[in-house]
Amino acid sequence: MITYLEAIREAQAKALADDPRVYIYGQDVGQFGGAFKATKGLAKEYPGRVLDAPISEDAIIGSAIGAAIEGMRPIIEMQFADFSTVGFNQIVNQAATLHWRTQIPCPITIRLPSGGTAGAGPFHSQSMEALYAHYPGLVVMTPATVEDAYSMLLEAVAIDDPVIFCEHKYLYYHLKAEKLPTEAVPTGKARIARQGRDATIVTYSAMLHESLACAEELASEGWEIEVIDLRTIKPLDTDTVLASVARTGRLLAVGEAWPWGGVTAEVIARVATEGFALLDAPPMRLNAKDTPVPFHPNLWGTHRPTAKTIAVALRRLLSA
Amino acid sequence: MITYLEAIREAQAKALADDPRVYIYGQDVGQFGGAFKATKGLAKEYPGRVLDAPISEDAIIGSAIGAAIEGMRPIIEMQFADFSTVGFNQIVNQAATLHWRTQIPCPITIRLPSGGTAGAGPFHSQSMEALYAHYPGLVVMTPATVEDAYSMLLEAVAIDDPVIFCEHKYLYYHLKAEKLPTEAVPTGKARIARQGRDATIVTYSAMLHESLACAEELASEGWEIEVIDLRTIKPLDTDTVLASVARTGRLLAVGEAWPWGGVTAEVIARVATEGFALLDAPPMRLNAKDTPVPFHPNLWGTHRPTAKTIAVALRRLLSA
Amino acid sequence: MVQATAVSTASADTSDLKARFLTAFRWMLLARVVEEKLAALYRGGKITGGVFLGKGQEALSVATAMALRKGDVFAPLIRDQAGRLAFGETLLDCTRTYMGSRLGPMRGRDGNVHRGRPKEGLMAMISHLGAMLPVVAGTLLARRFRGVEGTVGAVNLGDGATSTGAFHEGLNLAAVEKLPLVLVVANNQYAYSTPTSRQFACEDLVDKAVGYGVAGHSVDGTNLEACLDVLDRAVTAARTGGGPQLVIASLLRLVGHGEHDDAGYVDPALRKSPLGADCLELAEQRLLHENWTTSSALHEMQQDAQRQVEEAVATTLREPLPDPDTEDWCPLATRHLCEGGYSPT
Amino acid sequence: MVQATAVSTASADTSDLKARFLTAFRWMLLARVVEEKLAALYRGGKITGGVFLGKGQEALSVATAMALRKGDVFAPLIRDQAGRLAFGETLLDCTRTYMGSRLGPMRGRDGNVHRGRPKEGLMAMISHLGAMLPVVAGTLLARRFRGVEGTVGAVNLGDGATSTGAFHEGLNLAAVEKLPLVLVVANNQYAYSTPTSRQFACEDLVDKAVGYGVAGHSVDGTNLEACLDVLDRAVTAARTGGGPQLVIASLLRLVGHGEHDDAGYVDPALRKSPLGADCLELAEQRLLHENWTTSSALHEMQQDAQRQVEEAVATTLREPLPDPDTEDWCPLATRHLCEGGYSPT
Ligand SMILES: Cc1ncc(C[n+]2csc(CCOP(=O)(O)OP(=O)(O)O)c2C)c(N)n1
Ligand SMILES: Cc1ncc(C[n+]2csc(CCOP(=O)(O)OP(=O)(O)O)c2C)c(N)n1
Ligand SMILES: [Mg+2]
Ligand SMILES: [Mg+2]
Repeated sequence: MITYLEAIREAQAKALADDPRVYIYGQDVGQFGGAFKATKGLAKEYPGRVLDAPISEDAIIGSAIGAAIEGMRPIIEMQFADFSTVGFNQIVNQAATLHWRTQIPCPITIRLPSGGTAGAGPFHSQSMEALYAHYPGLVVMTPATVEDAYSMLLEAVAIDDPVIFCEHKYLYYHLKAEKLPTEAVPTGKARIARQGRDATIVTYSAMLHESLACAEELASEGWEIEVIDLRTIKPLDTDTVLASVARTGRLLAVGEAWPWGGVTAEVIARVATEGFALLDAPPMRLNAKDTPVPFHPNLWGTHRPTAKTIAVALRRLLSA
Repeated sequence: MITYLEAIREAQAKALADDPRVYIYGQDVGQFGGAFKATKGLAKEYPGRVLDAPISEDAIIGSAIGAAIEGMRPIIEMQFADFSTVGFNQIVNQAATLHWRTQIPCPITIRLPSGGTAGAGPFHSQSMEALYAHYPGLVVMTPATVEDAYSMLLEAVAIDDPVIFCEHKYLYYHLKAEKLPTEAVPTGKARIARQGRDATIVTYSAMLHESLACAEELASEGWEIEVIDLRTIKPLDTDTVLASVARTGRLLAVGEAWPWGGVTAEVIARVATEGFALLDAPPMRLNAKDTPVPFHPNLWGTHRPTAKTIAVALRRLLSA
Repeated sequence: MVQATAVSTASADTSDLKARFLTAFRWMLLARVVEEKLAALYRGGKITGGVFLGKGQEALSVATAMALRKGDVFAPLIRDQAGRLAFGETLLDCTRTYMGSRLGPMRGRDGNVHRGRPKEGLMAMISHLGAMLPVVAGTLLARRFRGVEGTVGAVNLGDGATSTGAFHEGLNLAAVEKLPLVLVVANNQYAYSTPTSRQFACEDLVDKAVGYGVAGHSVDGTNLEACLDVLDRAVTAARTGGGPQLVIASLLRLVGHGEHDDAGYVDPALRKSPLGADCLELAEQRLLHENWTTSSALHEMQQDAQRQVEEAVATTLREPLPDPDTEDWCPLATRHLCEGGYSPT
Repeated sequence: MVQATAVSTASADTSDLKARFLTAFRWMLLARVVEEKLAALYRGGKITGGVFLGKGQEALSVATAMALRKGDVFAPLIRDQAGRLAFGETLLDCTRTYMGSRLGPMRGRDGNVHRGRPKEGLMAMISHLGAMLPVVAGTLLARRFRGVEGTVGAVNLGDGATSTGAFHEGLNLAAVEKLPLVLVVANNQYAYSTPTSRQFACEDLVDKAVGYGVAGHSVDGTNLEACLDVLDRAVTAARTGGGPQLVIASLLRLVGHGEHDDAGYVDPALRKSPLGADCLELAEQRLLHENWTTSSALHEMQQDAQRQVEEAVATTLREPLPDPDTEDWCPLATRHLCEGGYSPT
């Protein structure tokens, strides 16, 4: 069995092994193996290619862009996604515009340990994918499975553009698979994680598993819920979403991020504008609450959607 | 006649005059009067209360938060909205969470000279409202008229929460009014800028004027287009939008920001989820193109929506 | 005459030092005891999230807070349990925040070291390192605007935080405005697992002072008297118009970064070096050596600290936890502008 | 013998200096001429957007570029027309970018000083001050990874940019990695309208060097020989393993921040001080004084520069402007991942 976190480690090991242009840079990623151990042992296996960085997110990302200009393919670990706010400018203004301005590709991968876990609080729990998706010039990946964590990270490193790789901390240890995949769905394609005919849930990252649990529960009542894992939220695979809504006629978009804007708004806006006639009922969305992510598990458990609250929404949708 | 820019200056003058807790801080805002002259003469009129800042957006905003904790009501001028990326962390993580964490209000106003003008290029043209609206804890204003520039800025200073005040540079000199208003629509309420019955355009900031021009053009063909100026995009006045769509049955959301996420996605998501039955045709949206904002006027003119491209979209909507 | 004065001053100094040293020691001890309790609660699974302790940094922390007065501003960081107590934070604020009591200052919204009471001058840190520095600068700017004089703001940071843009921008802004700000850097040799050799290249962090145009001070962070002395001097200099003061303390973090971390990366040579000394043990030895206290008084202090801590924990355990149903899900002070309705549950 | 060698070295030095001085002067002159042309075009409404000139900073700028070699990296900023030319940027790259020619390196996507050819070592700046510093550090890190030795990266910034977090983080990172980076700060006394007294509080910006553990150099930015000399030393030190070098040049911006700005805020005393001298005039006087050139040769140089500039502008004026219909509206290198379709027009 291999965990989501180990898959991320293995993908990085493979990237280092296969491509001399790859290096890893971030706080404590070296001998220590990273705050979450995503780079465990790599500094030893690949001497000089896994470097500890100072607490300088702006410079870390800026330097990766410079290295990319020179043909390297850096993997940057932010210790938590939340700290990428400090490197925000280099990401959205320097990395995201480099190719458009100069025709030089910017193949950097920025790993963002994302999303909520119990007791992590407002500054170690954020889901920042919408911010990066809004800016032109970035690819934003949100892997929800062990297999995707592995193959999408390899893809991220291979792609000639800056990739924001939102890996979910909640999935790090809990999510396990038999083995690593040898094939992968192409980047930018969503995956039907569960087939159904009564309604479509469109989701991504940790919310996939809450959605699947909810679908399972409703299955016992005879409902067949289709669950789509977006995998990459930019580009967003509208075709797969529309095809599913064409089959089910009902749409619920679920995300762990805040309610204003973001993935659920974008999904609903696309379906409403391009697939209006496919909808048999008003589409619905479910997000986290519009407050910072609370520390205490009692609050956190209510702040984000769960299988239970998704089920409440879904029942409303099914009866609409 | 008073311009949109002068209205902003006058509002600041009034805020300084009325409330000793107000001060202004930003690069070149002192003797020089600011890059756009929005603080012209204020340093002289209010000695010691209009201070030049170093090129330190993070510290500028951080210091404003500290001053707010002590009961001050700072007005911060970013030289361009685009540079707020460097102060992003203090805005979204410190200012936006302060009240929620500590119950201390954070009455700071951050003025962001926003949006595109000819020849300004990718780093002096950005519309960043969606980023700030996504984070909980901020009020995001996008005044589109001289009157609103004045009264909303006064409101921004009066409100006990951090306000991101997106003032549009394109409107600075061109937009004029007879006189300053003495009354104002309440914060958080949208305004019906033009009444109509055939379709609703929901928009804000500079795009209001493109939309009004488009409505005017279509009026000559007998179409009556309702145009809603959101004024504040967070909170977003869904009620006014829904009421309009209830009358017209047709919705076009127009924004100058990038297409992924943002105001147009949020507006359409809200109408689709809460007012689905009101729609007689699929809603539509129009945004800037998904690239950085180009420098050359030839490109810039096509990058953002204009009365002409809005009209194209609207004709499609009307015939749907 | 002159000599007599000198002698009497010296003895006044000594009795003053004794009093301050003893006060400081009590806070340090209380901090050590509550932190040991927190660690035990953590190991027992009673605390969700991280536990971050200040073992080895109590002398510096307490000295900072003791140099401050009521009305001053203090922005503690991760390892400032001792300073928090000395500044006036109650044990309950600590235990309630760690354990998520609804009655704590953060009401379960934020945890562990992310607590404070800004109204009382105790800033509540966000996690982003360096970010509290410009905030404290802003509080001092506000006081200048309001004509409040003679107050000081102290900000504590680690060696790693000196690499942040916020450190630089904040200290520079404070220097330009000549604010009464004292920036205390605990150079504890590591930022999480990262040694200083990967964090900065200057010989000594105090070399940064001149580049900002601020006064620089160095201190042995394991030595309580030195800390009390240097912090007092730095705070007084700030209070009397000397502008920002940068204090660099050398010491070693004697625990992991958090309680999840065994700190296996720490160089054993450092542990054995003078930097690796335990400031609390040294202070205790000094107390005994100077006859400022007795073993039995020390024992009583320890017992008393334990009692206080047990009581705070017991109280906290009886208190209500946050309740999502009655929780106010509004992030704004201006309630009617909240958008909660758009997050259906 | 010893003396003879010394003499012959001295004369070799002199003829070397003469050659370098003359080369530098030509670039400075060409920069001045093209900038005057840009200003005229701006006044004539022929340039959309801002025009940002480097009058008074040509000596420093050219000296930086001339100390570099092919294969080195150069990140010029706002006022580096002279250095750009010396580093190999063509006049056409300049005029095309300002005037938006589709054939320019930025193809109308970005304008004025936001241009470069990163493949050729010439970075294309973004506007955010300080942001190019860590990028150049990254190029040097890459060279280390790739085993490329002996190349240097130079970054030019203004006094105002020293207040940015990016400056601090970037210089610190370069110092930790001991990269061959030369950071040249043109202290031209103002950041837009803001005097240095509102920007920093250190006595001299060079005092920052020690706090980063890097070498510091000071130079009179109005004196071409001094600039050539100091930049050569700094670049050589970086190239030979000396780690980052911080060069602080003192001078005055002799134009507005941009051509829209009359710089009325500049202290007249500064204008009259040695800082206010025009480095190009001083260099010309030196050339004549040393008999390194003649008035008529100078006149010819001027004519030649004018000819080159007029030709570049004329060529540019004949060239196609960007065309929105054929413009490639895809920001990604990986074309099939572009989302253009969701922005209906
Ligand atoms: C901007 C930012 N980046 C990364 C982190 C993650 N982080 C938390 S503590 C820490 C190490 C801090 O080291 P130091 O400043 O020396 O303080 P110490 O823990 O040694 O007391 C890091 C990297 C953070 N909190 N903020
Ligand atoms: C982060 C950031 N904030 C603000 C600006 C706006 N701005 C452009 S140039 C400038 C002044 C720069 O001064 P300095 O660094 O001294 O360079 P100089 O113009 O004097 O050459 C400012 C404030 C910017 N470009 N980037
Ligand atoms: Mg440390
Ligand atoms: Mg300058």
